[in-house]
Amino acid sequence: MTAPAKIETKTLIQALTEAMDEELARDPRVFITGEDVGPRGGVFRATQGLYEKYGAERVVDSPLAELSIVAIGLGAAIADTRPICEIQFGDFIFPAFNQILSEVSRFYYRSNGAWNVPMVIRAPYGGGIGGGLYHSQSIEALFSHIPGIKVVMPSTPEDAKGLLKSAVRDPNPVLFLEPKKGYRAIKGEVPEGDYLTPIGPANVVREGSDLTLYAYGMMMHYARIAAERVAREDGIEVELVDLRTLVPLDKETVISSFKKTGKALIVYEDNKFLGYGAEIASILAEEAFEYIDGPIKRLAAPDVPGVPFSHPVQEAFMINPDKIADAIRELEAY
Amino acid sequence: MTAPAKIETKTLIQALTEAMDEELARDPRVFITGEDVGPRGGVFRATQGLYEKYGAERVVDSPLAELSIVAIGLGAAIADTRPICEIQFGDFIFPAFNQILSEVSRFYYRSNGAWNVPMVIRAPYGGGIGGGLYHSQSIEALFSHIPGIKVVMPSTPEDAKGLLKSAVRDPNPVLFLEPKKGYRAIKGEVPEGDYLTPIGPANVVREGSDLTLYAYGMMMHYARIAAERVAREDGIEVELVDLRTLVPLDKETVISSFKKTGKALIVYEDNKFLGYGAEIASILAEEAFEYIDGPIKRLAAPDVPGVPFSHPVQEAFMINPDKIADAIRELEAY
Amino acid sequence: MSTPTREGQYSAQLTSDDMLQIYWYMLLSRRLDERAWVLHRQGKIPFHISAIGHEALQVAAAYALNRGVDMVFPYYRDLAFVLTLGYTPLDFMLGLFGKEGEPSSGGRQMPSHWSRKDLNIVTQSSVVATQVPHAAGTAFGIKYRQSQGLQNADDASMSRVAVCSLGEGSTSQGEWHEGLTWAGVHDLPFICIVENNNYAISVPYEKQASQSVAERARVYGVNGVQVDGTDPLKMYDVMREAVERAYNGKGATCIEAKCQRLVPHSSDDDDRTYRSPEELQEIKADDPLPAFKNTLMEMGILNDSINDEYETKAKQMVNDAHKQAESAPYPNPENHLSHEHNFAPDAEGDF
Amino acid sequence: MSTPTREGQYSAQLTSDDMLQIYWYMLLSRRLDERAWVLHRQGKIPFHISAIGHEALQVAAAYALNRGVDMVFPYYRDLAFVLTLGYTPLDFMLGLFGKEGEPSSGGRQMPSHWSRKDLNIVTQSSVVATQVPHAAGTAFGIKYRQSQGLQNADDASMSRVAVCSLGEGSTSQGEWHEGLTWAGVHDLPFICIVENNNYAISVPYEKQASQSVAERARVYGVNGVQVDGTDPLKMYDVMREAVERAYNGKGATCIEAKCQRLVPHSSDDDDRTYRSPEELQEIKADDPLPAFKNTLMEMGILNDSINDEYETKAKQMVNDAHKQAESAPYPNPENHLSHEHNFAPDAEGDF
Ligand SMILES: Cc1ncc(C[n+]2csc(CCOP(=O)(O)OP(=O)(O)O)c2C)c(N)n1
Ligand SMILES: Cc1ncc(C[n+]2csc(CCOP(=O)(O)OP(=O)(O)O)c2C)c(N)n1
Ligand SMILES: [Mg+2]
Ligand SMILES: [Mg+2]
Repeated sequence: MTAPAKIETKTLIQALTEAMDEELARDPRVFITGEDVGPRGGVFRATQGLYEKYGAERVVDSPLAELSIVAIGLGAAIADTRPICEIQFGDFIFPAFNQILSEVSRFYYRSNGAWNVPMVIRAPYGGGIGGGLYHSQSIEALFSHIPGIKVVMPSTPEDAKGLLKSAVRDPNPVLFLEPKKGYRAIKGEVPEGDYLTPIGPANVVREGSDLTLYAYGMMMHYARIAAERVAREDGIEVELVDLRTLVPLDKETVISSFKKTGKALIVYEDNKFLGYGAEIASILAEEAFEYIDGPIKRLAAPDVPGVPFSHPVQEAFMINPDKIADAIRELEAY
Repeated sequence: MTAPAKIETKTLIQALTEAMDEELARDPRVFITGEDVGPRGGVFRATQGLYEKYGAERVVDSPLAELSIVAIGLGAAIADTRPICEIQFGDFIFPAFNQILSEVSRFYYRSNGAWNVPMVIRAPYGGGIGGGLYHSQSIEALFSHIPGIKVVMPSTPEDAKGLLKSAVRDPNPVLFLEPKKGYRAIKGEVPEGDYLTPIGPANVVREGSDLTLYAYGMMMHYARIAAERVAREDGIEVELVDLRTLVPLDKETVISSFKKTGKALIVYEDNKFLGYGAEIASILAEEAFEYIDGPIKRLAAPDVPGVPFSHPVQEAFMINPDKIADAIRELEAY
Repeated sequence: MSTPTREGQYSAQLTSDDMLQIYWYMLLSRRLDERAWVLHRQGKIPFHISAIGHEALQVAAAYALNRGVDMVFPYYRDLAFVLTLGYTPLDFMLGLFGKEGEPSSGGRQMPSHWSRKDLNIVTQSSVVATQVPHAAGTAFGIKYRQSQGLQNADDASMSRVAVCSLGEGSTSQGEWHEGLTWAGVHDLPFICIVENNNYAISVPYEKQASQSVAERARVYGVNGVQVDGTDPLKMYDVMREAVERAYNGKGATCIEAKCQRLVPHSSDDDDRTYRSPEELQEIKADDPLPAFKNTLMEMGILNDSINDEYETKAKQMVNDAHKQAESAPYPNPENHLSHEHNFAPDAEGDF
Repeated sequence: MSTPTREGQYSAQLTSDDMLQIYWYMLLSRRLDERAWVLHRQGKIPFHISAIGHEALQVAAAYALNRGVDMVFPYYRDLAFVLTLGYTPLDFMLGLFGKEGEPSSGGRQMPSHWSRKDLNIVTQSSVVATQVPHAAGTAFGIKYRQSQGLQNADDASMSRVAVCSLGEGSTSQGEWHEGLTWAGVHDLPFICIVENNNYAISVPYEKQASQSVAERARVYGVNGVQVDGTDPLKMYDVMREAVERAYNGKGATCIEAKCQRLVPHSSDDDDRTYRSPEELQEIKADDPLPAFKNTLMEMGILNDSINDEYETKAKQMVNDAHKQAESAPYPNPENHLSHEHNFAPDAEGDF
């Protein structure tokens, strides 16, 4: 685990804890609230050690009520504090849906720019962890359709730290979605100390000329594995775009890559119907039509109401590198 | 207003009231609950006269709490009643979002088919009525992404009556979205007495070979006006598809029309980004790629957090026949 | 009906000028409100929602606050409340007409969706009760900043309270439950004013809840008090006590102020479809304006000449605001329909 | 601590066999639960959430119901509750392993997400408190059918009650507020059992609310009672009274049953991170199983030979269920991943 000075290999969740620790130290207006974030350090341990370090006033165990976690955060934000609200599982954000859609996302617009809401809502998302219908959901599409809130989804520890710090300092509300399956599985180099990764730009993780693979969060890692495999085994050169920020979307990068390859495969682990990938596909079909050189493909979850618990059924439900590689080959062969 | 025997010209809302009246008379298990549905007859008068006719036990004024309106409906439905829950404005359905996504839409799947939920949730939707951010929203995209609930959107009085009666008799939950701007503006012939319009099939309202126009609800009427205008003025023959049911989607009709015309214009009054039209565009780009003969266009609302109140601003926000006609001409000229 | 544990007759300290001020705002609100109804009947404006019948409690509540310092989360029926906080007749009229310069939303929101950041009046939606946990959150933020020794121009010198208002029907929403839960668990500087006119549009209170709002509030560890909201002096007393409690770290209060909605719910409503002619007749007796006028006359604080002067001044202000708003230009759609308007630019100060 | 207005010592009518039955289900639940913890430690199952410490109140609650007729909306911690209602050890074990034939969800849901339509055990989600307004809705439906003279096989002959349970922390959700509002406003045949173990995972009750659950329930027009949930006879009395009230149209009850969670929240939790060693030691005194065993021994109803017999039988049943579930096949993914499974086919009967 030794690494060059000032760069260390960390897990995704270590990077997130570090970001919160540094922001709490930097700005006394920053506080954390959510269920079990205090002495317990969060059920995923994202806030571990912060209660001991910053005290009960800055790391606040909330009542078991998500609506209030978000609404209290909003109210506190306009009183010139900087709340980081933790929703224990993305699946449990829906009691707060009205507050996020009707309030958090509209304060700024409906007041003609008078009231901005500088708050972060963190939520772990995603399946493949034996969580069944209610501990596995991908929730990005529902929130990405709501104008007025930024939606960020890091895939690497470095981005996770840099994007979370940017989110805390953003004058606007940011929904920060964390791939829980990768909390400990995803490791990577994380610069020490203060740095910001800008909210907005996508990241071309891998250059290629044959087709463009769009992914984010946990799926970005499976996409990378698949891309490397088809390069090795089939000589297919895939360009991999990690969206990183879903709202606002980096349309320029999305479109320019497609103009280069003419073929698009969009991967997401949410249900396919009206999932986030539908917007990417629509943008390409509408704004890059001249470059289309094959069907615009979406590889996503079946349209059933949740990720099943039973192991083999869950595995059949989830996207994996094999499915992605097969989809790449099929599209390339087109 | 005289019409052939057994066919009368009625407004959209008259057709809806008639459907509920007939279903209340047909099945004693059917009851209505919601805010002001009783003596007031609903703020839009959809339940006018039903309280007087069927009494306080079957037309029940609810507390001012949408979460409970939906959850009580669910609980009553599994006790072998047939609730029709009215949400006063689609904008106010979000306090019940968790109940609809996590509960109503999942009872059947999560119980492996043991518990079905025969309930109808009615909600007026849409803008252009001076309602500002919170009395104008189009909410279909958010719910169409949720597997497990049917989403129906009638555009004509005849369909409104026939589809609502089908919804009441459906063993599954149905979200029934009513274009409030058309409650009194939309008139049409409505057969008297009992008939059912099936949930599922789209309706090819107008045949044409130049391009396919996809619309639903209020926009279907504007689309028809535009289609007739471009036929008259420009000789462009538009095929107009009224989707009618958004979930489950009639993919076959959607795709077969496109195969005929090769050009698609999808109109919806919701925000453009990840609106319902994104799924239609994606399906065409993925499954009818060989037939694409022009960019797949979406004409929708700007991506701001709501429909503004101030009249000229609202008018600029809304889709109208002129905008549709222009988009048709532009696409046709492509 | 329960009464609060009174720490003193705060209204006893009100001067004649204070009383006249309270009367003045009640009168101004009423005349402005009446004009809105006229404009609607004339088809000049699309919508109005009224404070008629609620003025006494609203003016007294604002008068008991440290205006411009305390944070206020009102609701659509609070015309008299916000006028007393500094919102102007022109602000209101610009809202009715949806004209350029409307300060709450630039004409984006419906009328009576108040916001004036300079007055600490926080923007609200049409979605009832959502402001209750917001106010609790702001109270939490106030307490947090104090605990962290964070002082700024606004709150360095004095304590602050966060105040929200809503109707009694809206207390059925989960928002009310969750907001009051925080207020009680954290003993926040928070006041919730429930304007109980016994109706949620057409639905009477007995279909909303089984006990009084004040009783329901107490189980949250919040001081629940009920008061005759048609008497501004009684309202001032309970409100002032609630404010003192908040300033002194004694915790949160919920005030149930009983009053009558003397008009339909809004210009879209027809209350004759659910209230009997007798009932509509009876409630006129609860009109706070003539009642307080009589009180002040009897106390010798008000007389006909002062009253005529006030009426003339109010009429003048209403006329001016009406004319100015009617002749004002509409907003330019281009300033409201781009996603550029969705987010605040990165504030350097924040980095 | 308040006590209910007792209409009588219902437990006095319990026979020795009844008492032994209650003890048997407490014992069976405990042994089954302990096996689940072992299986998790052995890495044979991914997750377990436990009823240990809650058995007395759960068994007594079920025993006071008309099983198979009353409608029940339990929550994840209710193993002893559902076993007493007829859910079998094999049903539970199939859930732990996610195997074919699991009756609640066909293996779609996590373990302890109970459902058996034939037993009137209604499916629930993991989202806490959502079942409270469901139960109120079912109670509304029961009352509605009676008012309309709609009789069916289930409820023709007798009245029915809808019962839900949840933890004390979950009462902070708006769902609880809105569900109890309906129960009180409509005087529904409804019972809400709040299993108060003083913790929501790591968060103690004082961070959830400011007064007891029973006191908070009363303001809804619901009879709020608090009881020692570690004593099955006391629990039986308050539960039976609540059931009688419901059957006789006297309205809704909320029972706050105090108990201790003697184990971590779930197999993912480590309670030593938020409970002191002393506290973890002290709570053992509140274990309902040895306590009720002693009571029955003292009453001469139970003796060592009966107890040994029960232990042997329980062990046998747990072994059989475990073996059968472990060797059962997994579900076929094809039966669970098509949108065909989203909707019930049109039921002719409905037309
Ligand atoms: C969540 C939500 N549901 C429904 C409405 C529609 N609505 C607007 S005001 C109102 C009644 C409010 O009654 P109350 O809370 O007593 O306030 P009042 O208008 O009587 O002052 C209703 C149902 C809304 N604005 N928000
Ligand atoms: C809406 C929601 N938020 C968060 C969770 C995660 N969670 C599961 S159980 C639990 C604690 C529940 O505590 P309590 O209600 O007291 O019941 P207990 O487990 O103590 O019996 C939490 C926070 C959830 N399941 N649902
Ligand atoms: Mg009211
Ligand atoms: Mg608990």
